[in-house]
Amino acid sequence: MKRRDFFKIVGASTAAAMTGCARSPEQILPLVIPPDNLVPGVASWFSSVCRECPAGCGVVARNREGRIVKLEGNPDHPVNRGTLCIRGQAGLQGLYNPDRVRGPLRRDASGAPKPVAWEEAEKFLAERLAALIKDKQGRRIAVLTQLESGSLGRLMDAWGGALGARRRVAYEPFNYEAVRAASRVVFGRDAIPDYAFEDANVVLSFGADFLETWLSPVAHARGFARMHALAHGRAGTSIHVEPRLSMTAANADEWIRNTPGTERLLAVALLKVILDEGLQAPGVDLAALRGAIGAPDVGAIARQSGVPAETIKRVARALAKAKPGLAVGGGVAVTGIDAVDVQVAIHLLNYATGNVGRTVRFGPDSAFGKASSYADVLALTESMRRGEIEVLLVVHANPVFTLPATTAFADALKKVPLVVSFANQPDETSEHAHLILPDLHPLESWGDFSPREGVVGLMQPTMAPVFGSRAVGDVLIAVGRQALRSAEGKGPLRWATFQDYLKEQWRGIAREVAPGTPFDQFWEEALRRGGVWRGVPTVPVKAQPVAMASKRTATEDGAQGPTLLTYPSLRFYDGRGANKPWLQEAPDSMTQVAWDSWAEIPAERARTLQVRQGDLVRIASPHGAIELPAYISESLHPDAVAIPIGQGHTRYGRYAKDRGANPLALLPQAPTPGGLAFLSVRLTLTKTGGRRPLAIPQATANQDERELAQHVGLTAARELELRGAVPEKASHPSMYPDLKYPEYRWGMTIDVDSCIGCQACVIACKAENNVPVVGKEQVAYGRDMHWLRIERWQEGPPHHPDTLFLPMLCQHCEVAPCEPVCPVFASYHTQEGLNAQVYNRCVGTRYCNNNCPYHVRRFNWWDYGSPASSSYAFPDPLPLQLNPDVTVRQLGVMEKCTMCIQRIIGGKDRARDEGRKVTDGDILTACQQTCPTQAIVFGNLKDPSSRASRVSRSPRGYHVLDELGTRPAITYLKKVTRDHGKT
Amino acid sequence: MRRQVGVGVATLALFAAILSLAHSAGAQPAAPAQPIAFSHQIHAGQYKINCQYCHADARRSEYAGLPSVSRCMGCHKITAADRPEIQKLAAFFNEKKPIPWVRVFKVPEYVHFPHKPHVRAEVTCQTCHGPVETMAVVGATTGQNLTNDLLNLLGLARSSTPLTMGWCVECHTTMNATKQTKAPLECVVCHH
Amino acid sequence: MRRDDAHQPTYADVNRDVIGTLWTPSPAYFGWMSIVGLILTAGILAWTWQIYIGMGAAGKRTPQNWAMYITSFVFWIGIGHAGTLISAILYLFRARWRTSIYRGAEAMTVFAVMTAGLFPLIHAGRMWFAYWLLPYPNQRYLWPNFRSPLVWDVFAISTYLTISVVFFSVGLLPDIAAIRDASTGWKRKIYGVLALGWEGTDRQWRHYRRAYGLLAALATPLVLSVHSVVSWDFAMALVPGWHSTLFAPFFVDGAIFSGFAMVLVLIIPMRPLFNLYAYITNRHLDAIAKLILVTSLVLTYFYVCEAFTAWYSGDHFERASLFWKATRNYAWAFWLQYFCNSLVPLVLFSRRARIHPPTLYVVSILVLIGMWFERFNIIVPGLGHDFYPYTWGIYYPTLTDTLIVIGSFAWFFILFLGFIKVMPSVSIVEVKETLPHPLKDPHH
Amino acid sequence: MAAACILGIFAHVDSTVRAIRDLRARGFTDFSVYLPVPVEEIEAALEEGRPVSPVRLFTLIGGLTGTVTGFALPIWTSLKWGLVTGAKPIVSIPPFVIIAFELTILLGGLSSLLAILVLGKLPSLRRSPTYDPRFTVDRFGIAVTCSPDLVAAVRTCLQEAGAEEVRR
Repeated sequence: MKRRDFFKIVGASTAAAMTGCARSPEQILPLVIPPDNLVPGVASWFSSVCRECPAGCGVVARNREGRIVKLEGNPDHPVNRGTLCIRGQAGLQGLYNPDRVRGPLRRDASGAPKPVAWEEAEKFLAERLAALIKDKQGRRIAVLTQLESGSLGRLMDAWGGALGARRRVAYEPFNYEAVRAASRVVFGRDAIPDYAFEDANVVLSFGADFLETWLSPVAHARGFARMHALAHGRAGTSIHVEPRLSMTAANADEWIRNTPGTERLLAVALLKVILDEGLQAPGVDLAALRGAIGAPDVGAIARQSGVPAETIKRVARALAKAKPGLAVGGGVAVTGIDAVDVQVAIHLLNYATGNVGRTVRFGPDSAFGKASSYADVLALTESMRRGEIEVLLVVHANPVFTLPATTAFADALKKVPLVVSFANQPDETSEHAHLILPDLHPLESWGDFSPREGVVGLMQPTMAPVFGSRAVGDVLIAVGRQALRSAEGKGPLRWATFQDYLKEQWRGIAREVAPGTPFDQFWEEALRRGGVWRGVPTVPVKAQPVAMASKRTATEDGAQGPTLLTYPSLRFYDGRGANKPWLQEAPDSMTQVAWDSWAEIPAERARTLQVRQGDLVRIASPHGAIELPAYISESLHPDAVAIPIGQGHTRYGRYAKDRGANPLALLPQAPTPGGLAFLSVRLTLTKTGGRRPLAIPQATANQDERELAQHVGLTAARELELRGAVPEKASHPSMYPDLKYPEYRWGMTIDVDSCIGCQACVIACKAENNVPVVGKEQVAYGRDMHWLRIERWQEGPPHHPDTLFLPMLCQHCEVAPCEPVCPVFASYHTQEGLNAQVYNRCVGTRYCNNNCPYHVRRFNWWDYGSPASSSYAFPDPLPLQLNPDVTVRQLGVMEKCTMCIQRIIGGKDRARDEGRKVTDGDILTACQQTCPTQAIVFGNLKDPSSRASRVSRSPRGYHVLDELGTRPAITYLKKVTRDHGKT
Repeated sequence: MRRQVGVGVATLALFAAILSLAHSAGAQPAAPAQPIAFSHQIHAGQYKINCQYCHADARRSEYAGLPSVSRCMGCHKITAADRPEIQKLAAFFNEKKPIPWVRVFKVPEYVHFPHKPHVRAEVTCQTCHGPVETMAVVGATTGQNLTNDLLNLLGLARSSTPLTMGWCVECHTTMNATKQTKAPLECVVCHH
Repeated sequence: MRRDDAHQPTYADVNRDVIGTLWTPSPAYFGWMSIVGLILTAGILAWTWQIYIGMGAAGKRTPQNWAMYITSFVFWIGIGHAGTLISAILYLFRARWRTSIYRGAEAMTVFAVMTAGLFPLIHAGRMWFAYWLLPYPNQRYLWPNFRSPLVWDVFAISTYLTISVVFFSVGLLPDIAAIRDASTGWKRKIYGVLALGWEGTDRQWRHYRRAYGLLAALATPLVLSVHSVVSWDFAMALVPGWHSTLFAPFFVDGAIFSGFAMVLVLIIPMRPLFNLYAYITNRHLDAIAKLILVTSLVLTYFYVCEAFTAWYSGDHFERASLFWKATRNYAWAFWLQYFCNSLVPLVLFSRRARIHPPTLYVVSILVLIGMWFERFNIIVPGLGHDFYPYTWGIYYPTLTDTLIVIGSFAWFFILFLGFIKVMPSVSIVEVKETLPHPLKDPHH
Repeated sequence: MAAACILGIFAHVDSTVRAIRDLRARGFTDFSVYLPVPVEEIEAALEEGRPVSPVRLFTLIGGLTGTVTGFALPIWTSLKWGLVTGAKPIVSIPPFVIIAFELTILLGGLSSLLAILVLGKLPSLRRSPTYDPRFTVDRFGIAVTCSPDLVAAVRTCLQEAGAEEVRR
């Protein structure tokens, strides 16, 4: 039996059971034919690949009764090792997005999309293609896709070849082609290398938001945490150069605020200092290097960049002495007109300090290197505009949104007689499509993706399609064969389905990777494991230091005003995340703004403009203008204005539509050697007089001496580490006898030093625990429902603060203030040390939340859980995502973190089956499971040898608001601060 | 005098109303009409088929599970294939349609009742579902509200297996006291 | 010549004057009733809407999980203090001036507690399950948490309401009998049933008087306990500004203070309306005003203590909370409270003010406003700036909760307006007791 | 033969008191007095030789029942299902004192009410034949029950004491 059919059956029966009202007679539907491996009520896990960005993390999808209820990182996958970022966690809301295209649509003469049958739609397309082939006009067919580094990409290339189409354009808005170009220049290798953060002792980043979106953030976060954490007395150092205090900058030990567009100068100055002081690695071609950098004046650069010469010298020494260090650069925010020169300088820096081959590894090259260049995209646009394209297929790319408006891609689309979109979410590009053939969601599809050389993740349908979508591969094969009038099994497109093609491709992989193994066994194993991976040796490269075209500046010549820093959003990436309400509702890590978009304006400039937070500001560049509410920043460089990319959709479903503005409208279309120049325009700001207050759940970033997020100096931390663990019972005295825990006492430790503020746990928690999304107004009014929040606290001078991220959730206090005040025992303490909240017992007095010093309890102000209510938070088909192990809360009850009680019960159940006690690893809370830096440890505090127990005795351990005597079950570990860069 | 008679009549009427309410509540609840007239009495009573032969998920899942149509057909391809009710079953199987059984036993949506640990603890199915093997049709009234509370207060229990919380708790307490089991008494074990 | 000395009424005068207040309401009365009724309807509609759409309709949020409802709850409980205080404590102390005002004050108590009792229901997220707070045997085997101050509240307030109603009805009994005997037709029947067959025999009086004294003795500690228990809703919590041993006496004093202000608000208009000059004399006003003055001074002392402990404790949370209340968003309410409760009553040091009804009326209204805001300041700004800076926030009332709070005043007044037309608002029996007995031979 | 009942109506306290004393002196003890308002002189005259009203016994028993219930209920229910809140002991006496206090007052008050009703023979649906509506206004009444042959003596006694009106 085909797996697809079986899922269809289970899926249908669950849907029927779910829509049944609780009080009316309810139907229960048995399976007609039972599947081999699935028991209703028991979760099955299917591995796949996350396609929310090209990092290609492995995921496992938890299938309950035929529907996917949770995504988790694949623990075996070498990229993410079991963890996921915020966007990966939210991938499910793409699958169950209520605005998904439900079936093929064809636009009629009036321009309105009308549903058509699949056969009709395919036939229509095939006939158009056949007509072109007949006239030998195959060149008039173009395919525009996202980066597809696996079989689908190859199939589309084969398809294009068979039809004589143009070369496929694999468009990624952020393709980091400056890095690639610089690799070509310096190392003669057209590739983006693999950066080994974990092996570096000092990381110097030029604007690279490697913890947020750059290349492979989950892998980098893990590497960063390993590099940075204090272990055995050693701790790496991180230095970040950027005009804006990004999340990555906030995690650096030293944030250097430079004048926008001076990264190249700084890199050159660093090289100069290294060479002058003779700190270069042995074997470096000094003369060539000297020639490449010329004779820069460090003093002048210091003045120009606003970075003191002393700092430059100190950073240069730190990097050179790191052995190895790592210099990275090239987030979108530093992609100016001179981007390639910046990257060349950074490559040279790595070369000069001996990092190439150690922390900068060619060989396991990133898939980003395979994306088409911006120039290719522009060329295609130009062809379209000139009417050279008859049929354009757009597969998972949204260029109308992600290309600068100046490229006029939308106008070019209008010149194409037939635009076919395979988007399964209605977006700005599919708005212009004549035919929409919705592709399956990646979690419903077969496929594979190779994020870097040596790693191929395998995707399989983890559930039956939610709607009537078809796999783009299947459609292309079918349509191509119809157009070529060839039969199945024959011709260039002989495969019956894309699945067949995929398997054929994998036979090739099998031959290469496991020559001895029978293919079926290899295939099963790959499906189970989620792909194949093997080590790829580092390729030695030879540097050829060449002179940079140093006359180029970052921004457009002669322009005045603050520089636009537009950067990919941690939550929305290039905008594809904006249709996911979880991501919209998660506050931005740094500004804590939810739902909206904003322009971060330096406080000085805001004062001049007389702009307050939330005032609408018109932001104009020579290329366009947008309006956004102001976010006043003390820390942003006075010559910059920062705007995140990702919002401003005009058509991307209800959650994304008309929210904020798209800053790409401000950019010029002119290509540069480094692709699109994101940092190239200067702005004019005017106050419009309008207001749109931002939804910021965090009232203040000032801890007001309350020591919620604590820190300790590195030297002191080392000393403490040497002194060893603290005794467990250093708590406040009590009048009462101590509580007894017969079997377990659950507890948690959270390492504030490891927490990077990425919010992945927030979404994991939301997904696991059926936490409703409440909308901007409610978030702004302190009624957000997050059980877990990441707080951003700042200390020190406001223009250059130290940032502390503090994950705050129910502390499961032993002496819980919330418990005795509840009149009905809805809040009580379990014998396993959990602070329990019984939803169905709650009468809603809200006394508990008043009395909770941490305010981590969440009240259902509206009826989020009932379909009849106007505030229902789960429009169809989002209810399919709801975790069946967790009650959806009713109106008027309090809820909060349960430490994933359903997982605790499950873990205990499994242990009992095996006749043993629960040990480490049996139970992972959702937040712990997804944390890329593994800052969270959950476990049994009663067992002194459990990991949570051991970590909680760390000398860095403390309890938040300890002086209240609540005795929390969560121990935080103080952040270890470096004196580095402190004056 | 007339007034006193009136008061007496009113009191009697009230009492009768309460009694009849209690009686109707305590009576065997009506069984819903099922798409196929399946009899547990025949299968579990007469032929002594083990409950878990059909409800096979009970030992490994939260849900007891219903037999798949193919499992029914495993026997009924031959057994009693000529009966009209069995022909209905065959029709479902041939059309590859699930049988729309009407649910009888239900706890509220905020209650998680897992079958597996109960089976593991060797609790018989009859403990909660009543003597199903004697029932040609199965009906149950479950749930809890203020009326039930008041009836309970008057000592007018509704059904031998009411699936109410107090009933669950009582069994857990008794078992722990008498059989040294570790049946949990934490609220959040069921309500989470 | 002072009006209250003009005429010494006889027993029959008392019956005539008091029962005379009951019959045939004027059109103005109906006018007032309909205005109050309209407001009440708006309040009921608002509550219905809140139940239908959810608690979000009221402006509450994190951190102000409690706001105007609990403010009004405490306010009304406070108002409910003066009645029993007058009827029980002053009875025990044989303060004879209480006789002509205690009935109105007791009615006020009962209605205020009835109003207050609504608020926990209005406030609860799932008021339809509020009965879970009552200890009754149930099939869940679950009982209320007797360690929770809210359960103490349930006991304290239901006891207070019950005892107040008992005390009130017992006091009414002979008066109802008097009305029964003065009326005819269906009214006679109704009052006849309500009078329970009271005849005023020596035997009835004997037990009645004894029981009344015992009830007064029981009610006295109860009055003091109720607001103490209510204050523990706050004092038992950790919240800075709440966690204070000062709260019980502080609340009790404030309650008496506001209760007497409400008594004045009610009886000052009754005097001209029902021509009760002979019974509610300037002596009464003077006595009440003195009590208001004393309780105000005590309250001021508590305010000083509160601020002093917050400052002198050196506790960062307490200090920050106090400073924030006094200087930030809610500073206006904070200073309004001091103005109304500590400054305005100082006027009453003047005897002329104490017997000048318009002045007294203005002072009373200001005191009521001040006392409402005192509770508001404890709850809303108190919660708004507590331990955790992340969730600090400002509460904005919505139309729904505003209408409900205003509606509660309408509910109270509609009950009181109804009461004064069906029951004697001055005690017939007790007024008679204060008059000289009719003697045939006074010099004998 | 039923006993006769004679009612004397008085307008003044002193004459009422005199009548009571006179009746007592002449050996009539079975009479009840109607008062619009409790008057100490009359009460004093009546109370001579009577035991104290048993109302306080009601109150005491009610109050003590309340105290016991107030402790028993929370303790019993807490032990029935011991749920820990805030690391406090299952049986926490201090908060239970409040419950006990409130129940003491509640049951004490309710039993006092009960005492009024039971001892005052209330509610009664019918007025007694000797009742006069003026007794709730300003008249005092003495209803004497005696054998029919003593009616004249009682009548004289009442009239001599100063009754406004004497009737059967």
